[in-house]
Amino acid sequence: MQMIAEKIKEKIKELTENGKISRVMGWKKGLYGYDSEPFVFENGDLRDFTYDAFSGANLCKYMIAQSKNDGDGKILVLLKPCDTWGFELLDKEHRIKRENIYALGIPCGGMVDIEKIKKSGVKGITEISEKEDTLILKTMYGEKEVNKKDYLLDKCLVCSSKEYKDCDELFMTDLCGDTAEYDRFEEVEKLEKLSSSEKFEFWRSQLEKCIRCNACRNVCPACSCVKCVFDNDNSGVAAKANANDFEENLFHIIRAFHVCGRCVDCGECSRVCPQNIPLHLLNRKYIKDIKELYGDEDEAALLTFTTEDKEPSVVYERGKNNV
Amino acid sequence: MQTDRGVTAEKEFQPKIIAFCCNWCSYAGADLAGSGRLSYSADVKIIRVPCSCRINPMFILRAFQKGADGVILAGCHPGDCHYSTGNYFTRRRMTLLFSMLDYMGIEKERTRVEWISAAEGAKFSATMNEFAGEIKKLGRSKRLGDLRCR
Amino acid sequence: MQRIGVFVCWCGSNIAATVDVKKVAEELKSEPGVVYSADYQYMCSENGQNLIKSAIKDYSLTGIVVCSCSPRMHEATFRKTASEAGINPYMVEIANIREQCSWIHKDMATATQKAIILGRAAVAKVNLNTPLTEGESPVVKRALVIGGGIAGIQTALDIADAGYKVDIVEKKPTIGGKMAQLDKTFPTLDCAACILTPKMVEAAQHENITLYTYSEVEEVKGYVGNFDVKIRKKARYVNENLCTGCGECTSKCPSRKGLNEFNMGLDGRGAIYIPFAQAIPNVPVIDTAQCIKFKTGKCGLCQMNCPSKAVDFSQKDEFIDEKYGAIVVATGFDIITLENYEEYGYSMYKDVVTSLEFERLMNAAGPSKGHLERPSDHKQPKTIVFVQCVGSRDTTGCGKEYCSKICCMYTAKHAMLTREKYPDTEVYVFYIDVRTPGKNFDEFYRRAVEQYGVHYIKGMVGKVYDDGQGHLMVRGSDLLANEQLTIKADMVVLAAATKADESARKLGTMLTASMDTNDFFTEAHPKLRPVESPTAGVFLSGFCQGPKDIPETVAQAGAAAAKVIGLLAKNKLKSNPCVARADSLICSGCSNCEKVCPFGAITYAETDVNDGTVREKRRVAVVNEAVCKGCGACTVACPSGAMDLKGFTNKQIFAEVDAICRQTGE
Amino acid sequence: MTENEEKKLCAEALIISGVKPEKCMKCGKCSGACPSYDEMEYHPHQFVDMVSKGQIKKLMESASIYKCLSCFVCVERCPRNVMPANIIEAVRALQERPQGTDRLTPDEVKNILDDDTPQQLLMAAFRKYSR
Repeated sequence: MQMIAEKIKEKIKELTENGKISRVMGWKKGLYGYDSEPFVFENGDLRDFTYDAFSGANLCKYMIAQSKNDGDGKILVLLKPCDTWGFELLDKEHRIKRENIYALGIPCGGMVDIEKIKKSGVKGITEISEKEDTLILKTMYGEKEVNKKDYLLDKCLVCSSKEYKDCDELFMTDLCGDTAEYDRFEEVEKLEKLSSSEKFEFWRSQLEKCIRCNACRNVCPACSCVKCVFDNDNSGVAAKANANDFEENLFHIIRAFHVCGRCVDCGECSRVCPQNIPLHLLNRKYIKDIKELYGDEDEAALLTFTTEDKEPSVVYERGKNNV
Repeated sequence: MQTDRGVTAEKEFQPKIIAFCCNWCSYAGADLAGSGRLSYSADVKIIRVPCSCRINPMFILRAFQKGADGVILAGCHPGDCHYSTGNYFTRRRMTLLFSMLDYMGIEKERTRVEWISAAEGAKFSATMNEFAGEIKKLGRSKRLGDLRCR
Repeated sequence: MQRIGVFVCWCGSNIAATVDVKKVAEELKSEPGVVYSADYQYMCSENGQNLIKSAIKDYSLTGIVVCSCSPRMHEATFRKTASEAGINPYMVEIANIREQCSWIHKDMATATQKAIILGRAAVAKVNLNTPLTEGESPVVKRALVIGGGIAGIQTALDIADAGYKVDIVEKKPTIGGKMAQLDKTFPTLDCAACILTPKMVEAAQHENITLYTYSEVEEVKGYVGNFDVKIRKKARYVNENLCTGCGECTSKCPSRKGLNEFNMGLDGRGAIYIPFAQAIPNVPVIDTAQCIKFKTGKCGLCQMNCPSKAVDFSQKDEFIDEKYGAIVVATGFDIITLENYEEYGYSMYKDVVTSLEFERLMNAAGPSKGHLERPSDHKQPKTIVFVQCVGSRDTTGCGKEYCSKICCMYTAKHAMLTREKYPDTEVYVFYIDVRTPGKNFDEFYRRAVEQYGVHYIKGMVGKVYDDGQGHLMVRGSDLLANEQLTIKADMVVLAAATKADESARKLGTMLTASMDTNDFFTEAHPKLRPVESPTAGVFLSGFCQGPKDIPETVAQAGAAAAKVIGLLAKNKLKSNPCVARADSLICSGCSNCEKVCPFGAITYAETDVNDGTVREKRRVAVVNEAVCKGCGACTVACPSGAMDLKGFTNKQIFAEVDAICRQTGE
Repeated sequence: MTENEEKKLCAEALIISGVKPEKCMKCGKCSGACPSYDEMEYHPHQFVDMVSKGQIKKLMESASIYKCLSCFVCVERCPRNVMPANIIEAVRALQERPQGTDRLTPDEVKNILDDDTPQQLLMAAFRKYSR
């Protein structure tokens, strides 16, 4: 990874010198080596630039604000394969000014979930370095080596494609790791098989944790409304916090419905949730439904139709097998 | 009704049912049921919308939030929409919404979509009776009821 | 805060017998915003309406609720009443306590309770009503007809006769369309040219009709009443104003290699040509791909020989911008190409022809001057086999799924005409079904069998092959006889499936008029509005909407004209004010609403938005109120709630839901 | 064979062949194209029709199931994707399967081989007479 980061830096320098870009949207080193964060690098200053196993954050949504002004020149954005899908959606929905962006597809071999490492009992991490698939953890209590593959982010566990969309240039993307072997619908299927009350209990226990921090919404490339309906005092459903259980449900059902057919399954909602609610399971349910009911279509499922679509009663018939 | 609490408790459960009807077919079908004196449950209250595609999932959830026990959507038969394609969108939206409600363990039997034309007064009445009966059997909306703002 | 009046109607005993109207009026009086309530025997009567009017004045009401019959019955009445009393007609809501209550419930207590709840919902809604104004737009008194076949000509004539200006745009060099190519027409067997050419002349000479032949629609903007259309007039290289149609040029042209499209390529024509003798306009056109002058720069014989100096090699395409109030689509049909059906040997054997080619072979103005001869050796065929359903009713993807509708009848016509003219010819027709619904149609078909002795064989042809001695061997099954037979024929005529004209798809996109998978235009309602497209101001005439024969086409052309006249007769179009509205402060410009709009009413514009904190130029949705029909599909597609429907706003519907769900006695 | 057994076999034939006879519009193009028509007692369109009506016995007993060349011209020509050849093949299979062993073995091929026999014919025969 360090090698890749260096090469990316060189590439950025080359593009800057050629006058193709003026700024860079990338990841900035944190204090400990596992807390890199999105950052805009300006004036060619790349001192704190990093691209490591913890650069999981999808940068595409920052492009809404960053590409707005025509006078600022082009901004380079670094996109992993799954980041590009959201990027494409934003472009398709006219949320970004594509002409002000230089999208560089970069390789990804799966990103690591620091929470998983911490949960395994490793404490006091001060620095992390990488050597191929090994993470070398320097802690206050000594050094430890772990296999990166054992601590991947949930979204990387079900990585379904290394396809890049809508990029201006692909850089070293042949270094991408393999896609995962896991079936991304497995978890959804498991839930579908539960009885009605088990499902209810499961979601209740999950959604009651929601503190309405709106992180899921803010990171989601499909949730890009100028003003969210839940923030709009005039909408009749505005709520800054969940006043009761119903509103927890309402928020998440409606959010899932609003991104239904547009969700690119980047998994960012679950990654950023401070309460670890598996929000991606709501969106993935819709993806599964759409696939099963309508097949592959070019247009978002709710924005099109065929005259032979299934009737809503299909839901009852399907449910009959597992009450 | 604090004074006759005992009486209220024994009183038969009267569900609250909202029927969203499109103006051109189902609302006219309801009118036909009326002029034909085809009785149906008084628990059903109709809200008129121009087209079934006007019905936002939020309306349905809002109804449950406020204490409805069942919500039924009625529109023109697919292919007969006054606006030509509105109900096709309704069909997709509601299929997916109901599927999600089911996935979250919320009783799917409390929501339904029916296609009722302006000529189907009898179907309107029969459908509403049948739906009201179903809801009565299910009793008060619990899963959504428990979550309800009281 | 609104000041609302509630008016409970007895409807004689229709309501009052089962609903305690006094109690309803009393209960609703305590609803928020209600300052007055009353009941009356017949609210819709003059006295009832006067009661409402004076209450509006006396109590300074801003909105009213009428608890009465269905709004489908008297909403318009009470809106007018309100308007006459000085309040906005859209400040009226109806609680339907007759059809939805008194008529279907017997128990007084139940019915009264329900009536109160319905009344509450209406009051809750009125509290959020805002005055709405019907939009008005002027109507350009000019119609555009796209397509100059019999459908287009008939529509244009009917509109023009009513006194409105009509322009016909035809992509071919002449008007007339497919009908001009036909020989006789079923079931009367009158000659097509005899009934069509007078209409063509009439269209050309009509003071209200302008013809744009050899022209195509380039661009359509605007909406019902106000379309802006750009028409491309392709260069003919002959000045229409100077040309006298003498034909000197066409006879001098040294190139003879062009295929005569009008005769289905059965004979040749020059590079400068007039499609056929009765063409309108009677002005030649130069086929630049064939013309020696255009290819090599040398020749120009036509120009030299033109007595009126009309030939102009430097002519360029012209563009015409015109405004129209209504557009009629009459793009007609074509027949499919038969490359997917090699079993019939169409591309292998000259004597296997399509029915349209057969029309030309039979036609007195055709390549053989009306003497039926087969293309290969110009001999008169002694045995002819007709094959129906070639490519029609085909679900394999090679042809078309639908029935082409006209083939059964024209095949019977061809068979009959052949036997009439050449009684010594044996005529066989392979059919799957003979479909002859129509006035005098089945009689016509039976005449072919009974009077003319045409051999109808129930079955299909599986193969056509050459016997090496100038005969075509036609092998097919005779299902009724349960045998396979091989007919030695001199000529085979294929009833090739029809299809929508190729230009239709592009045009449909331009007009935002919806089409089915077969590229036929969809009607606004399959039964009740068959000549209107769902796109307001766009009308459908003829085959472009689906297979039709000539009488049906002419009938539909007249119907479309009547609809156009009805539209153009209005000075202003009043539009339903209950239409969608986009809040530019909230709109993100994502285009989701545009994708679900059935009418193409939503466009996007870079707009300055300023919500007090943010000022920027942003792409936001704009609803064209003249085009929007107010279905509300966009409001649900919009995640942010920026799109709302006037008269049925989110908040109004929430309020109705809340009112109905409110605990009784709360 | 009882009527019921016959019906069952028909259902099986439809499953084996994947043919949906209700798609047939009875145009007869299959039989019109069939090169083996005169050899066959029952013709392609009759196979489709009779199997859908539950009359498979006559078909199984007729020589027609061996006269079909499996040239698939009927499948190729059918405007409704009905695939008559597949149903003939299925009827043949139903007749053959209970009889078990291979009815044409590679050893026998040598003896019937001559210069005029096209290879396709052998292939078709092999498909037909063996399992």
